[in-house]
Amino acid sequence: MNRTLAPFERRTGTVEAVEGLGAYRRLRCTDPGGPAPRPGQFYMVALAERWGAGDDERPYLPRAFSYLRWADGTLEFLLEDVGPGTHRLAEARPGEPIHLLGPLGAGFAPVREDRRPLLVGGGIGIVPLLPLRAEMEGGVLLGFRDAEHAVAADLFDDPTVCTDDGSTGHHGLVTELLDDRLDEPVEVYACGPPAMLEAVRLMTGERGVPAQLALESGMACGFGACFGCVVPTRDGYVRVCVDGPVLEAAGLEAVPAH
Amino acid sequence: MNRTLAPFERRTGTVEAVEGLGAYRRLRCTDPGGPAPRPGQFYMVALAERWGAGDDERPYLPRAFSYLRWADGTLEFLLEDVGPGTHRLAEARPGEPIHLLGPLGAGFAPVREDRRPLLVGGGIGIVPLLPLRAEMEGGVLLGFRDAEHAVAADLFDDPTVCTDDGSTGHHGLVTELLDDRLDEPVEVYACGPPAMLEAVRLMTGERGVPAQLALESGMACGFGACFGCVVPTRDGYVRVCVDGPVLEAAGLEAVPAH
Amino acid sequence: MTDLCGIELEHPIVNASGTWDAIAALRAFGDDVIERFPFAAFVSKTITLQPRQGNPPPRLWETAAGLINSIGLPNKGLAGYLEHDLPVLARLPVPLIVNVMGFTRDEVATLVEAVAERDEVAGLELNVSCPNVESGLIMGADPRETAALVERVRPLTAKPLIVKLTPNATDPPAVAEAAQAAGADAVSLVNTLRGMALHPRTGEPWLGAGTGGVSGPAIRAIALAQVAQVAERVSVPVVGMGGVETGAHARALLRAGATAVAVGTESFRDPRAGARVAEELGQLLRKERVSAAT
Amino acid sequence: MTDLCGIELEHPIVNASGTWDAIAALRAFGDDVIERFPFAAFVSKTITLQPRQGNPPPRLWETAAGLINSIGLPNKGLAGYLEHDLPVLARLPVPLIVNVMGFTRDEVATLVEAVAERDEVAGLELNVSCPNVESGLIMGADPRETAALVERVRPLTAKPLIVKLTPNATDPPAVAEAAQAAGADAVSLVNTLRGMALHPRTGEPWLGAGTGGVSGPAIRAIALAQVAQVAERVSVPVVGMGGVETGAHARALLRAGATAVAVGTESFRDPRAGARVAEELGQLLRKERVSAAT
Ligand SMILES: Cc1cc2nc3c(=O)[nH]c(=O)nc-3n(C[C@H](O)[C@H](O)[C@H](O)COP(=O)(O)OP(=O)(O)OC[C@H]3O[C@@H](n4cnc5c(N)ncnc54)[C@H](O)[C@@H]3O)c2cc1C
Ligand SMILES: Cc1cc2nc3c(=O)[nH]c(=O)nc-3n(C[C@H](O)[C@H](O)[C@H](O)COP(=O)(O)OP(=O)(O)OC[C@H]3O[C@@H](n4cnc5c(N)ncnc54)[C@H](O)[C@@H]3O)c2cc1C
Ligand SMILES: Cc1cc2nc3c(=O)[nH]c(=O)nc-3n(C[C@H](O)[C@H](O)[C@H](O)COP(=O)(O)O)c2cc1C
Ligand SMILES: Cc1cc2nc3c(=O)[nH]c(=O)nc-3n(C[C@H](O)[C@H](O)[C@H](O)COP(=O)(O)O)c2cc1C
Ligand code: FES
Ligand code: FES
Repeated sequence: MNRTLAPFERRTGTVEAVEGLGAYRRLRCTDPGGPAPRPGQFYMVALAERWGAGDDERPYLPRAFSYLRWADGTLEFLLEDVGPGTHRLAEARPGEPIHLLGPLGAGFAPVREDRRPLLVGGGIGIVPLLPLRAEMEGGVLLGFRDAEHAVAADLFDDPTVCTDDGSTGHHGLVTELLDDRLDEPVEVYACGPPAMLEAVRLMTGERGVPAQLALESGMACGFGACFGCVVPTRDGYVRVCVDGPVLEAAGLEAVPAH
Repeated sequence: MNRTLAPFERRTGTVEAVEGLGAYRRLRCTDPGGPAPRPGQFYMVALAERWGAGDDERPYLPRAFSYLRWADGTLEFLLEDVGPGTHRLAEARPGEPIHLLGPLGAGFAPVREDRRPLLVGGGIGIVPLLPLRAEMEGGVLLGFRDAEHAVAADLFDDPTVCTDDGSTGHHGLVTELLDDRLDEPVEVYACGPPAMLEAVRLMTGERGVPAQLALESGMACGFGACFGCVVPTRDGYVRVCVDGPVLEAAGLEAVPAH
Repeated sequence: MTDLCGIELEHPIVNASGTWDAIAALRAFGDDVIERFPFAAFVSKTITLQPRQGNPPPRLWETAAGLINSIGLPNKGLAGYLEHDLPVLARLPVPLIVNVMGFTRDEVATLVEAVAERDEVAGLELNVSCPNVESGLIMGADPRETAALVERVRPLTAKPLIVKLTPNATDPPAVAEAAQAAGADAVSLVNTLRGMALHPRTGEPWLGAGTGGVSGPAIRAIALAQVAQVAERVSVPVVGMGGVETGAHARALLRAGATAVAVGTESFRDPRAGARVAEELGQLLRKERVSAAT
Repeated sequence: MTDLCGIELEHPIVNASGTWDAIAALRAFGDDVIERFPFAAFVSKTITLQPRQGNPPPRLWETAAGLINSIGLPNKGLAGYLEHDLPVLARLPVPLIVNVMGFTRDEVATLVEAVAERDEVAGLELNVSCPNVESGLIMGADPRETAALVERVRPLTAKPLIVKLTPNATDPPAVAEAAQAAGADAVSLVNTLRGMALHPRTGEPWLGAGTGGVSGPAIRAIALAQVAQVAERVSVPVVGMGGVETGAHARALLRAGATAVAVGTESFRDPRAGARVAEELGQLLRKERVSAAT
């Protein structure tokens, strides 16, 4: 089963630590009474105080984050500071109350018969792959902008790493590494920026390789209430927060750029 | 002259310290390039970061504060936490950038011929009396809710203090102490809650004693732009921020409760 | 107990249409949703005669203290709703109010008739914030249009009809009066205010549909003014909404003349916001009664 | 250089009427106000035929990311303005646009005629956000009312006439079209949105006037949508305003079709906000030109 039900309650944990990890920030907080999530699930997160008053008086709504680690009573997130919400979280101080809703959505499905899992991550998209890796043996291909971002690869044991600028690991895109592996009997588990996921969708489609993509989408609620997070699939729009975030590549019309 | 012109610029100082003083908080900050204010003048103050996201997503506008002390390059304010703006300021951390506009408004006028100044303050309204006291000899009557608030009286040397609950000093209202002094040739300089100032206005009016009242009013701009801070006078509404905050009691129709 | 034009409510707090999907919530949270349902009534998202996919994404934009959405009323259509959703919603422990919208009066009539005859349905809310494709006028912005619509559907059911007003109108109180005169049992307001945002990089409209509707704290003061003005002019109950986050905000709408209060966007920040607001409101009202008594 | 229907502006940023009092600023800041004037034109606060005291206080309420005001157009009246204010405002280094409002068409005509004949005046802005005491209709909410007003005053002056639209209307683009057809040289929008707040303790309306107008970031997305819709429908220049705090916000309004942008409430937080916004806007436009060239 790839979906743990969330407690029907926005609960309040406490920030324990926020540290840098290369270009990213790692936030650890308590998760009082939260159940064990399944790899690929996510949480809606907001700080309880001073959530707002950033650029353009934002953030207002909570933000969605995959979990990096979960151990009884403690959650870890990895953040990339791209706007007022992630910026506020990146600045959180130990002791601050933090709102948590989750685990939400449908995570990764077990690997298909006679196939080996191949985990493919790009940038901050590596996050859901870490708990997944703990559950299944298989190759790990990680792509980053540069060496500073690639520091996060150290979270995995022996991943194959590449960077856009060649400052560390292979010089090139992770999808190039993936291309060489698609003749093997693999099932791809991918998460990363839209352009990368779209490339993975097309490549695996052509080569008839099954792929599960963990998508991102602008979210307001995270539990199916707003219908705001939809992506186009072969049977119409589906809500990434309840029907995903992990979706079969074969079912998607496209991975939207937003 | 009771009005120092403000630099035509919202300038940004740095919070140096915020500490408790009885029930109040004292905030010290740098005032880069700010001129020496006149007693009774005020500043529009806002923290440069995270100004907002308190109760009802406020504060949004800057807040008006009399200055407690000014010494070349350094400003001190005394704050009572009554809402989101004063709450945020009371929590300010040393090193935080702080927006300052001022000094604004018209301060206290010199004492009239053949009269001795008598300073009368209630609660947080004692603030503008401290710099005034440094400029003129004369009695100081201060009223507070209780002993915890009355701690702020220590800022003055030998004031006469009273509290509503008698927990320190005389038991009663400061206006009762004032009543005993109105046969003397005094000129009253008063600042405090509306009810107190209204009482002072009526008492001094009956006894023909001149009184200058430092008023408060909800303000948006502080420099005459919004017409929001008006109080009724014998010649119509006047803007507390540019025609006041210090106004002759004799000219007022009433001291509004808001 | 609150009586909303014949619908009995445990407390005055309901959900705003389109901001809470009980069926999706069951998938995310399980049966706790039924055991601890946060609202005194459930108002379904707007349903239309034909199924709708809704607007192309992106559908959301966060603005200062608010949200702009261009969801575009995706829904299974009348038949799909009656067959798939209604049986599930019937499990909820609260009265069910079904929100419907049509692009012609006949469409609305068909919807009202088909929905009202179902026993699971306690009342209907007419979403009149869309253009009448025949007249081109926004039904809910024009008193005559609104009156004509309500007159058309009023005879079709004895169940409570709530007309949901749009704030994008010159004179909402006049529209409310027209709705009442035509037989509406209650009015609800405000719907979202027309808003827009541009892509931070390209400068093109951000929302797939170009413009959307603003909700949340940003519209609270505007909603309160419209609720007060409408409540002053009509005698039927008013359901007030717009930016409600706390019991104090709900209290203000009740003071302004509302009988019930709907919580919308705040539920996106806290799925049980409705229960919290109801709890806070109850405490406020108790405090007031005490201090009034003493 | 920006050409606003014949009025030459150093840059596209002006002040919103009623949010900047140059005469009071001179008292607070001295002659620096003239030497470093923050706007490309000065738009005066609305003047009426007779002097007005304005509304009883309190006149201000801070709301989520915004302000509600019920100032009530206090002003010295036409004669007082011409005698006392105009000579001082003539000292400003920028074009002067005088905003006028009347309760009848004749009143507006008298104001327009008397103001337009003064050489110090570069243009006029008609505030039509008030009821016509004859028809009872909000002049600026009704296309016919607006047209009739503009037709009445258009012949009285060759100087630019800017019609300031109210957002509290069903169809602002229709009002803008009517104003253009009747001879308006430009339109400006948005004015404040009707809003309300209650006293936190008593629960009575907080504002002395009961209701007021909402401005600031809370209305930014609503203003952008209305400016875009109006600009699409008229060919005359549009002055866009509503919640502008930064150059990026001004840029969005220009993209939406505005020729100039007015800064209002943000000036209360920073008296030189106009200059800052103009500076930020200039940098953005330069950056865009560079990246377009390469
Ligand atoms: C299921 C899921 C899992 C995720 N996991 C992670 C994770 O593990 N780590 C992580 O760092 N991130 C993760 N994200 C992404 C994260 O949610 C976003 O980066 C975050 O919401 C950005 O919020 P912000 O306020 O920082 O920036 P915003 O400015 O809100 O968002 C940045 C982007 O959103 C758009 N944008 C800009 N302004 C607005 C606006 N006003 N309204 C709406 N959109 C706007 C722009 O495209 C901008 O580039 C995940 C997202 C999803 C859906
Ligand atoms: C000239 C002058 C000098 C001053 N000097 C000092 C000083 O030295 N020290 C000091 O502590 N204070 C001083 N004040 C008062 C200070 O400005 C106010 O206490 C402050 O603005 C309150 O802001 P807030 O956000 O903390 O609370 P708010 O909630 O903004 O204000 C508290 C009061 O304002 C009203 N109110 C509540 N909500 C709102 C709302 N949404 N919008 C508008 N009003 C609301 C209520 O009556 C409430 O009791 C001075 C005021 C003036 C005008
Ligand atoms: C994402 C979203 C979807 C909505 N969908 C509907 C809808 O389907 N039908 C309807 O009548 N109102 C709809 N609304 C409007 C809300 O019911 C409500 O009128 C509005 O959001 C104001 O309340 P709030 O500020 O508490 O959100 C929607 C609002 C939002 C934010
Ligand atoms: C305190 C205040 C006073 C105003 N007075 C006037 C006025 O006299 N005439 C007018 O046409 N608009 C007046 N306005 C409206 C502004 O000109 C502007 O249209 C509105 O505030 C939106 O812009 P903003 O969000 O940048 O403030 C006033 C606005 C405020 C906040
Ligand atoms: S985020 Fe609201 S439905 Fe998916
Ligand atoms: S505070 Fe704006 S005029 Fe006084």
